[in-house]
Amino acid sequence: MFKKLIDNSAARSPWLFHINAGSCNGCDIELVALLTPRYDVERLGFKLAGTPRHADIVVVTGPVTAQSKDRVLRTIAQVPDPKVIVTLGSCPRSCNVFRGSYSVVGPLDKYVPIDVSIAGCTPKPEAIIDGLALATQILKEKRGAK
Amino acid sequence: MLPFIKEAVTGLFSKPSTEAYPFKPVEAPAGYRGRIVFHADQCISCGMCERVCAGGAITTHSEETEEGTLVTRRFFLGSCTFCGHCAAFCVKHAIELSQDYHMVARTEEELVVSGSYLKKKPAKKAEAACAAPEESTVKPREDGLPVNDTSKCVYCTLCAKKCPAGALTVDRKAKTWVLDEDKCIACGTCHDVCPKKAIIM
Amino acid sequence: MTYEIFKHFPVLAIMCYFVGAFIVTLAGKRRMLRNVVAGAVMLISLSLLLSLVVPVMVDGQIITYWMGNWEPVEGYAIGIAIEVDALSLFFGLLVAIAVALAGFYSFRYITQDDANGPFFTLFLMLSGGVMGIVLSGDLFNIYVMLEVMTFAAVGLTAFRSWNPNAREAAFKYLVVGSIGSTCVLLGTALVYAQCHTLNLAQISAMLPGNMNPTMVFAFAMLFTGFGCKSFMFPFQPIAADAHGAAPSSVSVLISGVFTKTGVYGIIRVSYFLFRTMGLTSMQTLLVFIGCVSMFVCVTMALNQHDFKRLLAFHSISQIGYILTALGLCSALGIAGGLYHAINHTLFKGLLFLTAGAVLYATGTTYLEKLGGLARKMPQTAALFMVGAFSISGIPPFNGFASKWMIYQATYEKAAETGSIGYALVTVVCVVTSVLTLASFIKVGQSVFFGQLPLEYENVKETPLSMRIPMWIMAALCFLTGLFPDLMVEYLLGPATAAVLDTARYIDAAMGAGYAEIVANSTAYLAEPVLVFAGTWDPVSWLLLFVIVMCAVTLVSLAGRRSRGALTLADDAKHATFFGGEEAEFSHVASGDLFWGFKHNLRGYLNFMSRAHSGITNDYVVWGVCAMAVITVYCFIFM
Amino acid sequence: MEFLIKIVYILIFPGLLFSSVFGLWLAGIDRKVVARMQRRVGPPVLQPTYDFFKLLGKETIVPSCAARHTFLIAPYVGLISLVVTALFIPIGGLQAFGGMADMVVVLYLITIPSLAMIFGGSASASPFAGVGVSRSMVAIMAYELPLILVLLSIGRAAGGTYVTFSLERVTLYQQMFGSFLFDWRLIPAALAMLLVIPCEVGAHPFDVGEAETEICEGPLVEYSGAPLAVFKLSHAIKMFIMTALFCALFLGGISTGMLWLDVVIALALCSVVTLICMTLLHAITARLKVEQVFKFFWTVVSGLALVSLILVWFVD
Repeated sequence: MFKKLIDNSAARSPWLFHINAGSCNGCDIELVALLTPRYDVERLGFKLAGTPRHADIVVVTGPVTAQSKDRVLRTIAQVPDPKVIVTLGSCPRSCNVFRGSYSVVGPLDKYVPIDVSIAGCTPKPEAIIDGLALATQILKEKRGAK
Repeated sequence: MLPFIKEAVTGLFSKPSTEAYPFKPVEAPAGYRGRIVFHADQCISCGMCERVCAGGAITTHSEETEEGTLVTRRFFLGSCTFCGHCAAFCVKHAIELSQDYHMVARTEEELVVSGSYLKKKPAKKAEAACAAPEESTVKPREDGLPVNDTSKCVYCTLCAKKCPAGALTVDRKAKTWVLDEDKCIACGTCHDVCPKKAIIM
Repeated sequence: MTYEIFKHFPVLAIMCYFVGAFIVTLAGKRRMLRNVVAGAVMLISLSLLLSLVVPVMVDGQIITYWMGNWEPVEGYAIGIAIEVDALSLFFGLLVAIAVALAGFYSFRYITQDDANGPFFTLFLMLSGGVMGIVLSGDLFNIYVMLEVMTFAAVGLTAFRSWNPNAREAAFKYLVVGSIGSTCVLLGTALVYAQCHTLNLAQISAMLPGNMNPTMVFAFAMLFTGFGCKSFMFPFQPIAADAHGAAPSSVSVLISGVFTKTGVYGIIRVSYFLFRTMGLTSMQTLLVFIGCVSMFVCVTMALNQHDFKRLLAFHSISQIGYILTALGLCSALGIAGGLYHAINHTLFKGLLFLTAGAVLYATGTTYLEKLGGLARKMPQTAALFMVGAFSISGIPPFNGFASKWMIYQATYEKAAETGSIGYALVTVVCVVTSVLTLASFIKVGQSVFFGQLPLEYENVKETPLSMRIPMWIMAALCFLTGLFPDLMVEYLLGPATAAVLDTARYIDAAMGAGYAEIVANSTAYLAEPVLVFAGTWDPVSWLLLFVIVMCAVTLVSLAGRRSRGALTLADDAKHATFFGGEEAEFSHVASGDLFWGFKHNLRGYLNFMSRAHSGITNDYVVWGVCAMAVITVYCFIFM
Repeated sequence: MEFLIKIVYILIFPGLLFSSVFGLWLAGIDRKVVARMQRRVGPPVLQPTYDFFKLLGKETIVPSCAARHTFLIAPYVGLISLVVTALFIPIGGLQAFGGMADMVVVLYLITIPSLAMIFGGSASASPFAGVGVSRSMVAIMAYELPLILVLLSIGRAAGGTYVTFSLERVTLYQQMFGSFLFDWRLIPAALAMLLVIPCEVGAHPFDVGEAETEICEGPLVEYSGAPLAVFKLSHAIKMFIMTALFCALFLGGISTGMLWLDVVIALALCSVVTLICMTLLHAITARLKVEQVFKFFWTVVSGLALVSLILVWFVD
């Protein structure tokens, strides 16, 4: 019963941690837009956490630049299990227009498996909500697998 | 302080301005550039889309079959900036950016839009080509002005559009390619932009 | 009398130390022998005093011992008396405990210093001097012991003579300490000129009510002198220097014991000899000095960068509490002050010993250099936390119980006198307590927590022989806080009664009825009955604590099974979250903590820092000014 | 029997179970109403409860350079002392452990949770935690001065010619002579107390120590899983305790004669006080800087409390 309670709660309270891996800030702003009264993801229990230790879902934006690579990987590693990695926008998925730049060492899936990718440049907030909902579902699956 | 308190209290008793999104679908506004829709049957394989794509999201894969070349055009949304250049440059309007924004995927494959079409071998033309193999070879003109190789030309009109002097007139329907030699400045733009390399200089 | 045998104990307790001091010298370089002798001396003295608890504290006897059997003749005390009432025994016990624990700690601690020989001689001289002061019934004897104590303390301060700071501190100490000694000597001489006796009991029978300008001056001198020994404001900078430079076990004595003799002297002077404590002006003076001492020193402590200097300022801050409480002249105030005195000895001793442990392990007490030691020295860190919680008055440790009594006393005094000033005193006490907490969080953050600097990677926990005295002190901190009822019944109650009941003290020395005949007034300065407006009952509180702790442990154990074992690996996952380079050392420096506080009070703090210039001349001027101000104040208001 | 009653007090009624449930509920309505004030829908009222249980199920990571035991024990110490504090505060006249030295005990006990957070954060060896520790401590220093002034004013007002430190007497006095909130001399003190509550709880605009966006939640930066859950629970219980303390100090005069009704009324009042001093402030203010917090409390708030103390002292 206790386990079920925890599982149910986990589905209702996914906390996000947002890493900017050299993004142009477009996706970052759209992510923050989710907290505005218009989209208000807090009603679904989402919350932007200040530190990876509190997070369930890691949202990565930006192609992984050479400078940010170590920090991104370190930070992702610091998120306690179970965790879901979400890429927001095209950059972390494929480096997008930054591909081939001397300073870009992405995409992210070279280093860690990506659970959910949200395409768009930048994605519409509704699409992000969709993506996060999918991430929550994966979170639930991961909990079950554990 | 007081105006803020007033604002807060009125906010408390007014209707929230939140969209009920996941429970109630929301349409993207007109002009939104979302998921790419590829009408493969209209594609003339000019390859313009691929060339203008900034993110390198479009790839083409061709496969020779008995009936002709099976061309598969692949749009990887994970690398797309949704700038709409490909659609704008597509003369056949084979590419369209829809208003569908639900581009969420667990795997890479879910983010790929692709379409294939069969480019038939030009059977009749081949006979004609057999009849006069030598004539079809177009040689460059000596004065440096462009020449059109009609066997390669698909009459996409790009050369006419790009010509800085307005020396070219191309008619898709009539399949004509006319050069106004007086206006031509022999800049070579048409040669450079021709997707089929049909213009020889 | 069945207690005949106990008569000899106090003098033996004092002599033990002095005899021990000389025997230890004979032991020379034989460390074992030296330790055995010193240990035996300290234990004998402690047990002698403990055996006096039953007759003095429980049965209310006052033990009088005339040296050489020179008993009073025709109402004049001509011999030297050792007189032990509950107050003396209270301080005596405190001294003996602190000396024993600091001594046992020193056995190992001092091995780092090459010069072993003179340490225990001086250490035992200091202890003997302090013991002599608190048990003595003779004013001049007190002066002599004060000098013995001061010079031993100066010697010990300069013990690490390779350290220029230590030599400088010893010099300052010597100079400013002489002001105090001079004042006491002058006061003693004047009193002798007036009363023709040096016996405390007889003076306190004759003097009160017969005040003349000479005696007012004598009082001001004695008060300043003992105040100097307790390092009250404005004598506090010396304490900071001396404590910072002396070996830690000596700092325990200087802070926990030496300053208490000053407090003891002030009690004897103002409650017994002159009985001036009944005057409102006198109460105001003492409370004012106490408040200023506690606030100034705690803010200075927040500014320090050295562990031991910080502790030194806290000593004076806590002395401020004690003086404030004693200045209230109510039973609850006196009890609270005395309670805080014993608590201060315990928790400050503990803190100095942990500082010593840190110094022993790392070779420095400079806050900016240290960090993260809790991983290497977990026990020391735990002990530090006990000490820090005690001094900050976190329940259920002892600091809370005594501070609670002090708040209660100050606020009751405010209600009694209708003066809002005393209510503000309560406020100052509470704020000081919070600032104390803040400065110990600073120490915790800079020394025991945070990142471990690379050079301390190989630091080891202190040896067991050093940890045992610390654990005993920690246990005492806990127990004295846990059983305030027993403390009040067996220690504080009798001591408070002794402070207020001078007539018994006089009679015990001079023969029954003497007080009634000679003294002008033997009325109590305040009702010697402790009245609590509420009761602080930590035992049931502890019960709660244990029960809830058990429940939480059970829950967390139950939860742990599902979570799996906690792994501890040195990988990215277990690194601290930080955006910078991986190996970057990023410890928040102690000076930068509490920036928000320092920024707002920068005017005051800068002024204070400049005032503590470190120049001996300045400090002497401060001392002399204090003496002048107190004298003038006494002349105006007495 | 008495022991059993004590156990019930500790574990169920004002103790662990009740204060957790009620605290989480308060935290929930706080979040909900803030959202509504900002014209959002807001999370469900049970959201803090969900968060709590979710965190229980998460992995607990102890950073490799942390002082392990302090890091893990600290949250529980904080929780325990909060539960114990709950027993000392009269809720609608019901005080589990009355007649003790309540006010000063409460004053000190409510600093322990913050202290636990400070030591726990400090033990995690994170530089963010270091900054958070510093800021939390400055916040404690800031609110302690006005808080003691408020308590002294109340103690004087309730004591008549005498003074008292007993919350029980404060409640009794109010039941006889009416609530202190309606005593004009104590209105500044009540205002000061309303400002002290958010600072003590660590709510906007005084949450300098746990600022998520600037210093990654300060002392909590390295916490995950169950210890974090306990800290979140402590935060919720603290809301309950501080508002209950306010109700006991200023609104203790409501007495219907029926204990259970009194308790219900007191709890309703707690919620109202939460709404006023935390939710409303949260909705309309932004976070202050740490030195601004300190300055604000030592000048404005302390000034208010001091005015009350002087009025209580000199005006009958």
